[in-house]
Amino acid sequence: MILGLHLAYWQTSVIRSLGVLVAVLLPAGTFVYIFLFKMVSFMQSRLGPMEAGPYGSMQLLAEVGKFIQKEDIVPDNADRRLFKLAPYLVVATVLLVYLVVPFGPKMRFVNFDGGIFYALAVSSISALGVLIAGWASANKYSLMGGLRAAGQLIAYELPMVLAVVGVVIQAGTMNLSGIVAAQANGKMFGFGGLGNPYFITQFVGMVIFLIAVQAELTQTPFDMPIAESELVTGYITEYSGMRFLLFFIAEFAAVGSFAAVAATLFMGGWAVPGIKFDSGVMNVLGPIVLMAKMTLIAGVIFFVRFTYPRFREDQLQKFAWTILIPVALANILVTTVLKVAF
Amino acid sequence: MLLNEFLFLAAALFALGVYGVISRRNGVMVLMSIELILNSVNINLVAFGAMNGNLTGQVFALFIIAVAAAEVGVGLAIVLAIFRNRRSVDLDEVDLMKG
Amino acid sequence: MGLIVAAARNADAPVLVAQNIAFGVIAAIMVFSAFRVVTTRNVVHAAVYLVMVLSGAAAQFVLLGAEFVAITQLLVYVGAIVVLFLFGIMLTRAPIRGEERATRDSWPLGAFTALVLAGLLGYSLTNGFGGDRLPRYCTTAAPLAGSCLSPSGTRAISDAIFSTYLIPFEVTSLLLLAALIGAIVIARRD
Amino acid sequence: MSDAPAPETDERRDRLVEVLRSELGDRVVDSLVKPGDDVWVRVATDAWQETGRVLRDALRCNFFDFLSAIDWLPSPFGKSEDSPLDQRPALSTDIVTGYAGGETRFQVFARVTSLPERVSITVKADVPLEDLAVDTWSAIYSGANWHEREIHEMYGIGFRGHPYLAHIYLPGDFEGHPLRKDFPLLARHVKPWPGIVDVEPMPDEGDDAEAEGDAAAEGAE
Amino acid sequence: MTAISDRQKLAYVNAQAADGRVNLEFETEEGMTLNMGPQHPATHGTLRIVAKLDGEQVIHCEPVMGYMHRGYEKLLEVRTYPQVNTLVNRIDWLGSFTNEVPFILASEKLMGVEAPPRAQWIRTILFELGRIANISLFLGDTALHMGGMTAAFYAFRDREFVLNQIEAVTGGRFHPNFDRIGGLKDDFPKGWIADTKAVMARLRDFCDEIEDLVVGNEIFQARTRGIGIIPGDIAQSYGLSGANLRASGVDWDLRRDVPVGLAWDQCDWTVWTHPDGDSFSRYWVRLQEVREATKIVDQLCDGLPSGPIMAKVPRIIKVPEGEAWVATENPLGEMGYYVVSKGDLGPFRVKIRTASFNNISVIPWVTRGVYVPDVISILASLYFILGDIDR
Amino acid sequence: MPDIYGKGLLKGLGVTFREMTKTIFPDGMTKRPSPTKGAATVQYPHEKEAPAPRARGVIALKEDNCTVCMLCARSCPDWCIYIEGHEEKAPPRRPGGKPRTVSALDRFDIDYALCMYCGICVEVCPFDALFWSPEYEYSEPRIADLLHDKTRLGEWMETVPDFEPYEAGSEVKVRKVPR
Amino acid sequence: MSAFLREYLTVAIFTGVAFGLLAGVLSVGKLIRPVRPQAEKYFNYESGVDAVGTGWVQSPIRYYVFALLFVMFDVEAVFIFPWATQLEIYGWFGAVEMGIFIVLLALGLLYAWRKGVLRWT
Amino acid sequence: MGLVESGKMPKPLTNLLNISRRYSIWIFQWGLACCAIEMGAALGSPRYDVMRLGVIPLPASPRQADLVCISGTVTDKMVPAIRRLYDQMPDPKYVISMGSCANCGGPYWDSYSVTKGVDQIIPVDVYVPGCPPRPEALLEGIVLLQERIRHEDMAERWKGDPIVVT
Repeated sequence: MILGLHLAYWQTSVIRSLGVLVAVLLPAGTFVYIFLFKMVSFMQSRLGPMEAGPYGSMQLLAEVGKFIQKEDIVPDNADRRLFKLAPYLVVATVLLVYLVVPFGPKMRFVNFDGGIFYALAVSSISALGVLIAGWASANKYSLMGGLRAAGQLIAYELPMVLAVVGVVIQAGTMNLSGIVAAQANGKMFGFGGLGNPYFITQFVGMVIFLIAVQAELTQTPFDMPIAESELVTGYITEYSGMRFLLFFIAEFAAVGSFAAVAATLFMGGWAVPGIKFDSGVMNVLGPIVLMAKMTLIAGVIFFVRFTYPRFREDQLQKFAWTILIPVALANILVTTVLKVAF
Repeated sequence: MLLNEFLFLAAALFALGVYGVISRRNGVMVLMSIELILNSVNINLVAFGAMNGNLTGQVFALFIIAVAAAEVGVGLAIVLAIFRNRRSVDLDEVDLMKG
Repeated sequence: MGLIVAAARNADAPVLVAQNIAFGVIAAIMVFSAFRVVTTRNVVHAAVYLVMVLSGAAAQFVLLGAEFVAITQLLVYVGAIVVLFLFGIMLTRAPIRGEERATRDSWPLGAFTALVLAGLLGYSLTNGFGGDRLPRYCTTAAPLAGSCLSPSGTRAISDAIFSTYLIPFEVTSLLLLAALIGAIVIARRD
Repeated sequence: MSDAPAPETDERRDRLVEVLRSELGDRVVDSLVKPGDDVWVRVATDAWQETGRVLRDALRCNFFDFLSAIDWLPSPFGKSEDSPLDQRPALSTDIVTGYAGGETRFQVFARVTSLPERVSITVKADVPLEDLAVDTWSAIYSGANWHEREIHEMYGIGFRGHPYLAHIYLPGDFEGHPLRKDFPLLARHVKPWPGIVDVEPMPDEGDDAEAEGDAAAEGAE
Repeated sequence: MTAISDRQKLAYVNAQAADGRVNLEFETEEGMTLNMGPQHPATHGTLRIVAKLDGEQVIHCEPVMGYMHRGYEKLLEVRTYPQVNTLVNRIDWLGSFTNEVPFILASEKLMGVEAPPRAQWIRTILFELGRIANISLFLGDTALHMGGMTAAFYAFRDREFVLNQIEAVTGGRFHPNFDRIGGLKDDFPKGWIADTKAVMARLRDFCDEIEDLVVGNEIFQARTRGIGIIPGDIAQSYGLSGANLRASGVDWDLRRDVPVGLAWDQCDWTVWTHPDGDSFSRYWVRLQEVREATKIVDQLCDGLPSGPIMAKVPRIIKVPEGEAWVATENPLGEMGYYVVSKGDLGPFRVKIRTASFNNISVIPWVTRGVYVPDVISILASLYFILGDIDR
Repeated sequence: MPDIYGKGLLKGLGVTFREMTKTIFPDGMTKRPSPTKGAATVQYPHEKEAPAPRARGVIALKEDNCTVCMLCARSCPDWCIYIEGHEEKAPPRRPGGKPRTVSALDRFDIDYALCMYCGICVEVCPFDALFWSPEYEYSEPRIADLLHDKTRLGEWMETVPDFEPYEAGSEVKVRKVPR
Repeated sequence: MSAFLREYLTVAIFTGVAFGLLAGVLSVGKLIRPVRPQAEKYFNYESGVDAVGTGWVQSPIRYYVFALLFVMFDVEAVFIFPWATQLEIYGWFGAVEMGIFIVLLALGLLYAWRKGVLRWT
Repeated sequence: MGLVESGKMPKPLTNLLNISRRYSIWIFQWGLACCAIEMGAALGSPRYDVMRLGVIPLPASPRQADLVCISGTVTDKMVPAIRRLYDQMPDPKYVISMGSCANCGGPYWDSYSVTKGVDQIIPVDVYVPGCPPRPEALLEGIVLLQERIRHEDMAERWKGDPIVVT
C-alpha cells in the first residue's frame, strides 16, 4: 500500500516536473519569438522571420531541429568533463527557480516557507556554471567572459537580494504565495480596492530589482560578458550544437523565471484586483494572468536591451556598489522605519 | 534515523579535511580542506540540534557559515598576497618565517 | 557503501526507509567528493567536488529539518564562497590539465593522522552516541516542540537570533567588518 | 585648379625653399617651385633626417602627410598585354627621374604640410644603391613609423634608427619587394591576354586614337 | 565638463606612465596577450589587434594589418587611366565616388584640362553623397560596437536611400566608376534632384534620431567621454586627418583650406571642430559632418548650372610627363594621390595616401593604459576601412 | 554632462518605441496593425524592387551589332572577355554589289566570376553591341556556370531597359537601345 | 513522510527529470548528428589564428575584492531575511539592532569605497 | 556511428531535418571587404532583412555558425585564418562565395598578394556574382542554397573523408 502510494507520488512528481518544463519552455519560446524575433524587428522597422511557417512561427522548431543535428565539438584543450557539465548547471539553476513560483492558489509545484530566499539562492548558483564554462573552454575570450560574467552576477545578486528585503518586510513572509496574498489583501494608504501591489509602495525596490535582473540576465546595457564586439561571445564562444542551444534556452528561460519572480514580488503575481483572491477560477486564470505580467516585464527587459549601448565593466561594478547597493540599503531602512512606525 | 549516522559522516569529512590540510601543497586547496572541516562541524551542530529539539544548533550553524565566509575571505587574500610576491601558491616553497 | 548498509539497517520504521536511503546515497556522494577534493590534482575540479560536498550537506540539513540553514548553505557557500574560491584560483593560475605535484611529500603523515583521527572519532562516537535516535518527523500539523522533528520555520530562527543570540549576532557583523577590511588591506597591499 | 591664371611667383613656397637652403646649406640639391601649385625639394641623403627636423621646427610643417619611395627603373615587363609567345619589345632601361632630379634608381620622398600657412612641400632624397638605407623620420613625425615599415617591405629600403622595422602587409614568408619595377606580376604572365586574338581590323577602323574616337561617335548615333 | 587642457595633460601623464610600464612589462612575461582578429566582430573585417593585457587593462596594443593588402600601388602601374579609375573605387569601399575624385583631379592637373562647371558641381554632389553614405554607416556601426544594435539598423535603413540615389546616377551602389578625366560619364537622370532633396530631408531626420538614441544617451557618453584623448599636436604628428583631426580641436578641412576646383566654395557650410579630442567628440563631429553634407547637397542641387559635362579630351588618354599631388577631404580624412606619369597610357607610379592608414597608426599611442572595452570604442570612433588601411 | 540624468535614456527608449508603433501601425493606432506595410522591408523572393535602370547588374550582348573588334576585350581590366571570330563572306548590302567580308562571332564569353562590373567594355564598344541590364539573379552552385556564352548573354538583352531622359540643363543626348 | 520533505523530494525528482531530459535530447542528437573529426576543428578558437601567448588571464585583483564584498554582504542578507519576516513583532528594538548591523557592514563598503578598490585605476 | 553517415535515416526524418536546416541558417558575422558591406546591408538593412528567410546573423564565433559567407577579397595572409575558421565550424556547414574577389580574384586577379578564389581552400556551395553583388543578389544566393538544402542527401554529403581542398 505504501509502495503503491510512493509509486503514485513518483508518478505525480514526474508529471508535475514535466509540467514545470512546459512552464519553462513555453514562456522561453514565446519570449524568443515575440521579443527576439518580432519586437526587435519592428523596433528596427523590419519584419523578422517570415518564411518558416506563417509569420515565421515555426522558426523556433527549425532552430531546435537544426541544432540537434549540429556536430558537438569539445576542443582538445578543454576540460572535457567540466565543459560538458557547465550547460547542465546553468539550465538546472534556471529551471529550479521556476519551481517556487505560484501560478494560482493551488497551482504551484512546491510551497516553501523560504520561497523567495530559495529562488535567490538557486539563481546565485548560475554564476558557478558560467565560471566553469568559461574556464573549461580553455579559451581566452571564454575565460575573460566567464570572469566578467561571474563578477557581474555576484555584483548584481546583492542589490537584488537587498531589494527583495523591502518586499519581505512589507509582506512579513518569505513565502511567495504569502507575498501574493499580502499584495492581494493588503491596503494602500488605507485604500484596499486594488490591494497593495508593491510596484507602487516598493517602487524603489522594484526599480533596483529590475536593473539587477537586467544585469543578472546579462542583457544590454550590462552584456559585457557576452559582448560580441569585445569577447566574441564570451563564455559560450566554444560551445556548439545542442550545448549551445542549452545556453540559449537557459538565457531566455532565465528571462522568464526572473520575470515571473518579479511579477510575483511586485505586481501581485497571479492575482488580479476585482476577482476574489482564492476562488477556484484563479487556478485556471492565474497562470494566464501571471504569463501576461511576465510578458510585460520581459518586454521592458528586451525593450531596454535593444535600445541601449553597453556599459564598461568597471562602470557596471561601480554602478552596483556605489549607487544600487547604498540605495537598496537606504530602501531597507526607510521601509523598516515606515513598517515599525505605522 | 540514528544520530550516529550524521556524526559518522561528519567525522569522515573531518578526517578528510585534516588530511587535506596537512598534505596539500596548493594554498587554495588547503583552504578548501578547511571548508570541509567547518562543514563537518555544521553537520554535527544541526544534527545535535535536531536531536535536542531546539534551534541552538541551527543558529550556530549560521554563525559558523558567517565565520567561514570571513575565514575564506582573509585566507584567500593571504594566498593572493603570497602569490603576488612569490608567483606561486605552493606552500612548500613559501617559508613565511623567512620573510 | 557501508553507510548505505548502515542506514538501511537502522531503518526503524517503514516511513523512515526513504530518509535513510536518501541519507545513505547523499552521504556516499559527499564522502566520495570530499575524498576527491583532497586528492585531485586539478584545483578547479577540487572546487567542483567541494560544491558537491556542500550541496550534499545542504541536503542533509533538509533531512534534519533545518530548511533555512540548508538554503543559507546554498546561498552563501555554493553561490558565494565557492565563487570566491574560483576567483582565487583564476587569479593564481590553474593549469587546465592539473598540477604535476599536488600533494606534499609528507602526505603519508597526513594520511596517518587522518586515519588515527577517524578511528578515534569513530570509536568515541560509537561509545558515546551508540543508540541515540533522532526524533521522528512530525506528521501532525501542530506538533509539540521538541517531541518530533519538524521543519523549523524562519521565524523561529529569527526569534532565537534576536533574543538569546543577540550578542553573537552583533559580534558577527564586527567580525565580518574586520575580515573585510583585513582582506582588502592584505589583497591591495603592493 | 583655380580660375585665375597661375601667378608667376609664389612667396610662401619660395620662402620654404629659402629657409631650407639657409638651414641645410648646399645639402639642398635641387628644388622646383610651381607657383600657386606645389613645391619640390631634393636634399642630400645624409641630410634626410635633418630636413625633417627643420621642416617641423623651423617651418612649422607639423602635419605629416606621407612618406614613400619610388623606383625610377622603367618596368622591364610593360603591361604584359601581349602574347606570351611573342618576343617582348625591348623596353628602355634608362632611368629618367622626375621633378627636382635624381641620381639613383630609388628615391624616398615625403610630404608635410604647415596647417597655419596652408602650404605643403614634397621633399625627396636619393637612396644610394650600394647601401639601401636612409635615416628614419619616425622620431620626428610619429606617423612616419608605419610608412617606413611599408617602404621597407615594398622596396627593401632600410631606415636607420627605426624602432621596429618589421613586415606590415605581407605574410612573413613572402619573398621579394613588390613595388620594385623588376618584381613581376606572375598572373599577368601566365594568363594569355584575351585581346590578342587575331581578327582583321574593321575596314573603317584604324589603329590610331582619332579613328577610334570617330568610330565611337558613330556608334553613339 | 573638465577643462580640456586638464584632460589632455592627464592623458599625457598617463601615456608617459604607460610608456614606462610597457618597457617593463614586455620583458617580464607576465600578463596575457589578447588577440582580436583577423576574424573579430570589432575590427570591421580583417584588422588584427594584439593587445598585451594586465587584467583588463591594456599595456600595449599593436595593430597587425595586411589581411586586406591587395597591392594597389603595384596594380595601378600596369593599368591604363580608365582602368585605374575603376580600381581605386575599391580602396575606401564605403566612400565610393570620393576615391575617384582626387585621382582624376591629379590626372587633370597633369594634363592641364579642367572639367566644365556642371561636371564639377555634379562631382561635388556625388562626393558629398558618398560622404553621407559612408559616415551614416559609421554612426550606426559605432553604436553597434558599444552594444546599441538598433542604431546600426537605422543607419542601414536610411543609407539605402542615399545608395539608391548614387545608383540611379552612376549605375553602381558602391563602385560608381563615374568620374572621367575632363568630366563625367553621364548626367543626372530626370527627376533625380527632387528625389535627392527628399532623401536629404530624411537623413536630417536620421541625424536627429541618432542624436536622441546615441549621442544623448548617458551610457554612450560614459563610454566615450574622456576616452581615447588625442591632443592636436599628436594628431598632426601622426598625420591624422578628417574628423579625427577636427575632433582634436584642429580647424583644418581641405574642402575649405585647399581648394581643388570643386564647388564647395559655392555654398554655405560650416567646418565643425570639437576641443576635447576624445571618442565622443569624434562621433559628434562626424554627426555634424553628415548634417553639413546634406546642406551642401541641397544647395548644390538648387544651383546646378546647365552645360556640358565633358571637356574636350582625346579619346585615348595619354597623360604628359610630370608629378602631381591632389588630396581631397574624404569621409575618412585626407586622401591623396601622388601621380608620377611618364607619358604612357597608364601612370608610372601612384602613391596613394589614404586616411585610415595614418588614422590608425595612432592606436598604439592612444590605447596605452585603457581597458579592453575602450579599445573597441576607440577603434570604432577612429573609424577606419580596411581597404583604406591596407590598400 | 546632461543636466538631468536619465533624460537621454528615456529619449532613447522613445525613439525605438516610436519606430515600433510606426512599423506595427502604419495607418495610425486606430487602424488594424499591418507590419508588412509599415516595415521598410521588401520581401525579396515574393516581391522585388526594380533596381535603377542604370544599375550595372549584368552585361547583355546584341550579337548582330558585334563586329569582333576586340576593343572590349582589350580594355577590360580583368581580362575576362573572351572573343573568337572568323571572317566570312556576307551577301552584298545592295543587290548586285560585291560580297562583303565581315567578321562573324564564334565565341563571346564573359566570365562573371572574374568581372569587376566596371562598365568599361560597354563604354568603349563603338557599335552598340553591349548593354547593361539591371538583372542580378544568376547565382550558380558551380563556378563554371558563371561563364556566360553569347547565347546566354543574348538572352539578357530582353531585360535591358531603355535609357532615361536627363535632368533639365543637361546637354547630353539620350541614346536608344536597339531592339 | 512529512509534507516538508515531500516538497524537497519533488525538487530532487524534478532535477532528475530535467537532467534526464537534457541528457536524452543530447543523446538523440548523437544519433542524427555527424562526427567529422579533423585536427583543426578541435583547436581553440582565437579569431582564426593560433593562440597567441600563454593564454592565461592574469585577472585583476579587483575581481577578488568585489567577490569578497559580495560574500560579506551575502552573509548579511542571510541574517536580514529572517529578521524581515518578524520585524512587525520586534518593532523599534529590531530596527535598531539591524540598523547597527547594517551600518557596521556599510562601514566596510565605505572603507572599500574610500580606499578606491571600487574604481579600476 | 550516427544514422546519417550510415545512410539509414528514414525518409520522413530526413525531410524534417532538411527543412529545419533550411529555415535555420546561422550566418557567421564575418566580412572581408566591399562585399561585407553589402552582406551587412542584407543582414542589417531593414529593406532586405535576411532574418525573414531564417538566416540569423547572431553568431560571432564559428562554433555556432552554419553558413559562412566569404564576402570579399581573400588575401594570401588571410588564407590560413579562413581555413581555420571554416574547420572550426561544426558540420553540417555551408559556404557562400560572394562577389568576384571571392569567386576567383576579381579585380585583383593579377595581384601578388591575393588568392585567386576561395574555392581553392574551402569547398563552396553557392557562388554569387557581382562586384559587389547587390544585397538582393545575396538573398537570391541564399534562397538557392535553401533550395539545395531542402533536397540534400546528407548520407551523400558525409560519405568518404572530410572534404579537404588544398
